[in-house]
Amino acid sequence: MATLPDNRPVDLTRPGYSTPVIAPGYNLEQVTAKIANVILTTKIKLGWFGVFIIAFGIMNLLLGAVGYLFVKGTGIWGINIPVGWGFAIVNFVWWIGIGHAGTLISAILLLLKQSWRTSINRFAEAMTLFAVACAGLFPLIHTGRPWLAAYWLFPYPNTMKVWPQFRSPLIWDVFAVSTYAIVSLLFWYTGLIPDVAALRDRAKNPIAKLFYGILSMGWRGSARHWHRYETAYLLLAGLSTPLVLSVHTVVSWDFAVSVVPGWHATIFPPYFVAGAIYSGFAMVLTLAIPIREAFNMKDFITDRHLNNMAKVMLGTGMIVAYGYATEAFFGWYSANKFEFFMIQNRMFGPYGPMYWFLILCNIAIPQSLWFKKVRSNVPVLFLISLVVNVGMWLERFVIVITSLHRDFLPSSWGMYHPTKWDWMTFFGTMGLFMTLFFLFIRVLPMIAIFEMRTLLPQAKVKH
Amino acid sequence: MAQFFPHSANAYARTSMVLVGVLLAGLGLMGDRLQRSPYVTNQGIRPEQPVPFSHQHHVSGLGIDCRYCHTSVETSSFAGIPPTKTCMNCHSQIWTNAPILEPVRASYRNDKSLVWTRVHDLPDYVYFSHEIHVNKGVGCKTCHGPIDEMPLTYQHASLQMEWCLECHRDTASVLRPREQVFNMRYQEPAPGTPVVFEGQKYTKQMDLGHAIQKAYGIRKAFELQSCETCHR
Amino acid sequence: MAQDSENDLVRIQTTKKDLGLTAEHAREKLSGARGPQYWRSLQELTEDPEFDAMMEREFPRHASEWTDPVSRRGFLKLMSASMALAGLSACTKQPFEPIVPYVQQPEELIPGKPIYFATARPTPNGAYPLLVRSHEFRPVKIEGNPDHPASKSIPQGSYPAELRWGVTDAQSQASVLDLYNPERSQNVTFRGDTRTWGTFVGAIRDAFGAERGRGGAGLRILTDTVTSPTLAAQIKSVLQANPQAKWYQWDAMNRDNARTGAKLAFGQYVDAQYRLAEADVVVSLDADFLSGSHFPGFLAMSRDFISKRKLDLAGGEGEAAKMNRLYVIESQASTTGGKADDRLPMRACDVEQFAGALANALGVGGSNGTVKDDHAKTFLNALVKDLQATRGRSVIIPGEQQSPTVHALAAAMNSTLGNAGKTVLYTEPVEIVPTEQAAGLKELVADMNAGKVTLLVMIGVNPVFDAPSDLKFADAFEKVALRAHVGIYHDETSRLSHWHVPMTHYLESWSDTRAYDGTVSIVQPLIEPLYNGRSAHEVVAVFSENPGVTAYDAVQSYWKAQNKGATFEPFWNRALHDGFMPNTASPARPASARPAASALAPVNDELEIVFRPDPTIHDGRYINNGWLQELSKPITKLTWDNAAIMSFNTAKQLGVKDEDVVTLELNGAKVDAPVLVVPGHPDKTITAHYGYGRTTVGSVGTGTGFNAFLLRTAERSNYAAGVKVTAKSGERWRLALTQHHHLIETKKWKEDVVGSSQVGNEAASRDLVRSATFEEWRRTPGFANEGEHQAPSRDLTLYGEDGYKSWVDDPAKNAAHQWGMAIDMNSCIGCNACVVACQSENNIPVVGKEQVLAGREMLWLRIDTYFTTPNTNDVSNPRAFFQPIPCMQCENAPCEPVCPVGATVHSPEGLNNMVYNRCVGTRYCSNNCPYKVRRFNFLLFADFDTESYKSRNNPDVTVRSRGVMEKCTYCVQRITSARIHAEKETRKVRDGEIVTACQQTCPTDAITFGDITDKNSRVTRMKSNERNYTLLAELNTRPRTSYVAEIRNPNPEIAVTPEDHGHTS
Amino acid sequence: MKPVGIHGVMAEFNTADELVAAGRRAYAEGYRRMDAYSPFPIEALDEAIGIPHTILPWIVFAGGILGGAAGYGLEYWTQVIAYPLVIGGKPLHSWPNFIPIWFETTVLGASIAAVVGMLALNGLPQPYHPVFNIQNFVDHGQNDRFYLLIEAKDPKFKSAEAQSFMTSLNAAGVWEVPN
Repeated sequence: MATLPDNRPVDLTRPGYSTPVIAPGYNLEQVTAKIANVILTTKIKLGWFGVFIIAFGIMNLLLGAVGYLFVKGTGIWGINIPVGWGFAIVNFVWWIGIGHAGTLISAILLLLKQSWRTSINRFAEAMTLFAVACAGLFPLIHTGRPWLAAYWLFPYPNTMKVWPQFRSPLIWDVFAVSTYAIVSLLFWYTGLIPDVAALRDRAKNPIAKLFYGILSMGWRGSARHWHRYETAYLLLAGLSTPLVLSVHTVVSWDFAVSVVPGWHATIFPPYFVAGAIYSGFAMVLTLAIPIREAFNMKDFITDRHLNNMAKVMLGTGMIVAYGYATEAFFGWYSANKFEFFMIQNRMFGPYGPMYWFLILCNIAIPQSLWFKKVRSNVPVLFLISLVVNVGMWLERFVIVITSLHRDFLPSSWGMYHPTKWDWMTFFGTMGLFMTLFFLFIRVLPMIAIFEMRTLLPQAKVKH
Repeated sequence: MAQFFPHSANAYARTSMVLVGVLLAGLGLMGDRLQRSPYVTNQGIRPEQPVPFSHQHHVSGLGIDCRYCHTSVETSSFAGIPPTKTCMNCHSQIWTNAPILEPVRASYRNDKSLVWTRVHDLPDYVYFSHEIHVNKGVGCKTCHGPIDEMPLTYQHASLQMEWCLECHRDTASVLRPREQVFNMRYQEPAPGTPVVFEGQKYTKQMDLGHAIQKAYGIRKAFELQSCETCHR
Repeated sequence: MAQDSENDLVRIQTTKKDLGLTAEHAREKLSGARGPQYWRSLQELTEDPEFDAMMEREFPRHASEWTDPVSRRGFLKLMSASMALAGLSACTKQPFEPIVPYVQQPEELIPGKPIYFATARPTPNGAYPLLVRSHEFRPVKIEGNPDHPASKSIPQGSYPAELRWGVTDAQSQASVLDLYNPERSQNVTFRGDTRTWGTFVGAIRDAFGAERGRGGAGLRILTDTVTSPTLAAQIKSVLQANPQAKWYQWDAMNRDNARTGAKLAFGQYVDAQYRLAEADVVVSLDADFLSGSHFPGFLAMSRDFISKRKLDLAGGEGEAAKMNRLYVIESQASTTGGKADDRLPMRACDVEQFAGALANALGVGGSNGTVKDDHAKTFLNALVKDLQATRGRSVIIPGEQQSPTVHALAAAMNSTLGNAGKTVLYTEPVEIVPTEQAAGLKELVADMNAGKVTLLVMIGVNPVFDAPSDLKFADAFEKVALRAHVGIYHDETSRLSHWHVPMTHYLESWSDTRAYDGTVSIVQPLIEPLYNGRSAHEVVAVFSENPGVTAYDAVQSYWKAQNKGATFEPFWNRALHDGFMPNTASPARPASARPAASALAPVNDELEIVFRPDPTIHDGRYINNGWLQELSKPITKLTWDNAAIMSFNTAKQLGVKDEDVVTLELNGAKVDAPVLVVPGHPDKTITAHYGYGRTTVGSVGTGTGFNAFLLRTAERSNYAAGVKVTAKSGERWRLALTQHHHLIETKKWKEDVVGSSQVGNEAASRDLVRSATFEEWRRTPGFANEGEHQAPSRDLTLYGEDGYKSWVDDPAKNAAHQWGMAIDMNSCIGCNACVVACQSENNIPVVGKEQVLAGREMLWLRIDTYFTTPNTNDVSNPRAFFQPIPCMQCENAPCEPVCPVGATVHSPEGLNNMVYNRCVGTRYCSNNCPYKVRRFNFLLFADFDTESYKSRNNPDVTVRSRGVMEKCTYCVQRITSARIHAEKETRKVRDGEIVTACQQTCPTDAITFGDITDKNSRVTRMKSNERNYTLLAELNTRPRTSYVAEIRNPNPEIAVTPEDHGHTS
Repeated sequence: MKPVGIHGVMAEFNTADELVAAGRRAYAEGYRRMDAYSPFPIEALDEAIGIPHTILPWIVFAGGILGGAAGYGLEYWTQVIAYPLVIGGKPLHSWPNFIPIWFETTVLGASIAAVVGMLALNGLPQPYHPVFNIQNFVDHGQNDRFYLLIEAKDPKFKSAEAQSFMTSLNAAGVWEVPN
């Protein structure tokens, strides 16, 4: 039994009543207030502070691990020859994947005119940025000499007259990821401008006023501005859509371009992109569900949103499943000794259990999303989102490690065992991610205010 | 007061945007200058030496051949730093009690080496060979500059990779006949002053260079700029 | 080889002056400012006048520093450090470096150019003749002596004349590292306190003086096997002067059985020298003559043996082709067994029975012997038939560890077959005074117990560690009044001795020695003692009339005495220059063996243990050598440890598996050991390599392996029945294998025992190792290139003409040379010499057991070993294939396109360059390398701290810092120096002018390197061979390194299912 | 310096509909230099007060072309001209490998052009603007009310007339906006 702001009871579960993307009974002022007050309130919630401290603590694991890494070298990790890439790359791909949902939601769903995107796109985009930040860390720290990689990977005129080697997928990565980061940031900021303008005018504290005032660049909601603004936003969406697809395609090329059995597969780009969206939506759910509880945003992030996201997960999950099937099929149908052995080893080799566990996480369990009951059961949905996150990480682990540890020459086969430093780095990035995220929801509107306004009946202009 | 920002804020906002751009460009430019500056390359710097040895005096003044001191320049990657004995060959006869030469005499007397400071010091992952350069017609001056006019020795070139590549990619522009390698007064061929090579008169460096390339079998640019030429 | 032309100029006699220089230079290094200080000796601290005088004498001469790796490595270190901080290499300012010229430059020195000195490494069973490369008088790289009969490469007429180089073994290659080891003992000690040489001489002379009266009755001298004529003469003269004094020789791996056997057969001590180049059938009775220097004459034997298997050389290809046949009856899994055409594994004690039966069948009078199971019987019969058919062209080789009876029987059989004088010669033993050492040691112990010994001098021996355990040497030792030990390291014996005197490394002092065939070499020092060592000659001289005599004088005066008159100077200089004295090989003795009517030892059914010297660290003397420790032992692939090696069945019966800890118990003595299951090991027997488990060693040897000597008795010094094995539940002993041939799971995983045969199968199905029997090869010479594993056509490129072809096929765009390598699988015997040579040439770091366990060994060149089972899945008797894997230098290198910074790119000459200073360490190249030949510096593996080791580094190769990928470059430094040499003369590099380190050291010439565009080059000829194939050709990597498929010549009468074409099982 | 004169006349409305209607009226009245302010985009306004279509798309197009050209140009120049090296047996100009970066730089160029272009055309940043002198606008402009502004620059502009005209649109409030 939900209640409207003016305390009129309304039964959302009434048959035939399709949950709206925003609970009825709100007016412009209430929308603004509800979202803005989260930020402009002076008192800090104890709960928020608690989780922030925890996240910050975990982040320091990362600092410690990376510090020690720079002192000793990558040898502190479990990597070796043949397994030259370990957790670092696994985490990189995982985070990048997560970083796909935001832009996807804001761009593709915008183009598809999915009005329900409006209440989740803002923090989904933020999530994207932070995930990309975490991901971007790894390609750098995983190198043997980061103090050189930091700038030798970028083309700049130098006294050696040498340049990056543009045939390498790693360089493609550098460009793809940095482009993606920049464009996402622009997209996100553009969306923020009108909202910070609102905050500027609403804030009492002069420092806040100054802060939001600078961010808003003096936005005043002029119709001429809105006209160009909308055009720019639409164009950005149009540009981001192929971009977001390209990024994970390029990441998948890190593997597909190589000769390693288990990596060298044409299916990789679509299958990686699907996986990215899959994990991305899982992460959005993982974040959205607690947040709408904590900040009582149920009226804006309604069950309909969760329901739709669950459906998207189900869809992308099926594509991923298809990917696994294809890989296995290739192994058998190619009649290629190396491919066949690879898939055998992946399933029944020393890392076999992880393979089956990922099948369980990414394919078996999510099948329950076929049922409305499951989709509308928030706690279960939350658990499933977590399971999928784990599963997608495992997928990357299986792809990277099991392909490398037994490739062509049996004489050179080996095993990979992560060290405590691997784990610290991995969890550390989660800390970094959460820290940034908590800061975000404290200082910036987690939901796009002006877009929410357009959902209100008042916003519908007749004639 | 409704306005939070003063009128001037607009000007500030816009100029600051421009300034950021300018600043970034400036930093880039500075970095580019810095990495080529003598501070990094030691170019033109005269390091402190135990004895203020003057190439000018010994080479131009007395006309001593490079190889008198740098004995292994034609046979080894290392040109050779003269042992004290070489100095004493003459200085046991002349300037026998010049105070500035005391370190040399002391070295000889106590059989204790002079400790010079390296002027031309390549990074240790660079494998340079005097032997091949000298034998293929690269003059001393081409890299060491007007060494015969240096009262105190300094590093003429930047010794940076880009500088090495200049010649490795265009050998013709620097090659001279073998017998001219140690000639400090050698003039590049010019209409007035032709250079004779294998009976031919050359008035253009490029022509001469190509002739020498052919005669000495100089390897092609894409070979000479291949990494393993200098790095192993 | 490139340097050869210069050799005659620079291979000159060392003069005392140089030694002064070198010593001083080395000391410069040792007392270098950077890193921890290594004082030359405590005398420096205990200001000893004698020392000061010496410093006065030598301090003056500073050696020059230019091409000095120390500064290079110093800089790299600085670079990595400062960049880590600064973060911008472009802005890292290079510090001013000093440059220190000589005061007077030695005239033979061309700064920056290496000089070659001929010398020899003495070993108990014959010296290894060497040519040592020295940079600024620092010995850096060991090569074989090209002219010496024992070490010259395969003398095939078809080779160009200038293609001469010397071959060596792994231990010789590694010996240079010992020279610089900062943990060598560095000063004379008395009960651990520092003394001077002078005081030592004084003390000993006093004690000796007391003995003089009674003819030196209390004096005992214990040395290792002496092959030095001078030293023997010195000792003899001491004994003459003191008739009551006694001299014993002891080596743990002694040749007592051979000697006793010889006595039985000939009534005198002789050495058997095998002429395998003459033998068509070779029978090894537990003789492991292919796996390393612990077998006398290893170099020559493997060379000659393989020369009969080089099908293109031994009588040409096709119909004319001939090939010898190797039968191996052995009690362990050795490379010899692996190379065998027909192999019969059995317990060591059964070998004697088999030998008896064989002798009997060959009609050697008075011999018998029973062979139980049927396979052995068929084997025996087929073997007999073969031997009878090849009288005078066959040879039977008894194992060093086999009983005297077997030696005697072998001798008898050889003469019965008319082999004596043809395929086997009997000469005087290599040691000057041959003895039965165990007996001698017993006598010594008895005397010590009886209190007869008052002064015991031990030179280069460590009996407290390696004497038979039942002799209780240590206890008897305590009873000696004055005990003096002379050795390179502090060891178990020196700890219990009153006096310890540091001994010189063979590269540090003058001496002479004999190769296994008797040829005499002068041991010429390349550097003055780094750690104040004294040579054996100086020590023995203490007991002579003129104690002050130096090694140089001793050796020279001895040889003066040998050839009087004015001829000495030229003779001496020639000997030094050539590295040996021509025509000093021991002449063959006209000896015919009498039929040995000796009763065979009864055979019981108990579990047996076999004691063998360790394949890498020998009897423990090399335990402080990191290169040898990290060298994976042939077949087992084990590093940093020894193990209780057993077969799958035995392991099953004992209920143990790899890395389990078991207690081995033999008549009272106990020792804990890790289990290692090895395919092809005979059942009911355990092989234990001795030499490990030492207690007084340097940091390298500490905590490695277990001490098998504890179980070894004087009577049963080679194998013993009745060993009890009890598994210690729960305990594990991690073994660092470089090739996990037990952990392979393919069809059914978790099946660790059948594992290794699965490797074979996996390798087979991947067509990595291609081989056929002689007959099959005759039928289908092209077998190696049949099947689906072929390279796609070169035209299959996305880019058409401007694609790959334009770079390598278009001469206009091409360099003068295209380098390539061919490796003859028929010739490779897996002896590891090339691996150490590569490590030594390329400054490859040692990473230690933990890192090897983590899978991070750095060796650029490895020898992959694959087992195949002719009779299906019977892992008890597989064949082994040895495949040296350097970088393939692919023309379409997969590593190159994936490097983001272009740190690995292609050279116009077809090399796959690795630019260390550009590498940022993404490891992508390694992931993408199908051959996994790339090595990564996960941590700071290179040693930037040990000053003395820096002097060992090859200055022509960069020392790689942390975070950098590295790999084989075909010895690009050698290519470059040869190219410069040629360009100076404006000509192309001649075939054979460039010899890679691995190729140069290979005893069997399995590796050929050269220009593949030169139609007449040896490498082109090898590659044009029909058996030539490339690894994983179907990936279209187009490797420049190719392999020549192996041919085995099994006896068809011995039931072995034939190998199908191109497949190993 | 303190700005002088007036910027225009501003009227406040409570709903978007009223604003759009008012806009139409004003346009019909002949006013051209005017602007409307709303807390969210209202498409109807464009034709109501006659906002011409923006040239932004062309700027973005140009940005994309520029970025792409720069990207591919860099690749080609470095790999083929500046330092040609044989990489894995591929030709110097191995175009398939150059496509990904070409694509990324294209998108980057276009995106930056979109945002920068939008801001530039809008004349942002502009923290100070006369309309902020109206307290009501500050309080409600970005929240829940709608404003129509007739600028003083309009040829037809007369402050008094404009104000009376605005009131005739039954605006919730009308103010003269000082500069």
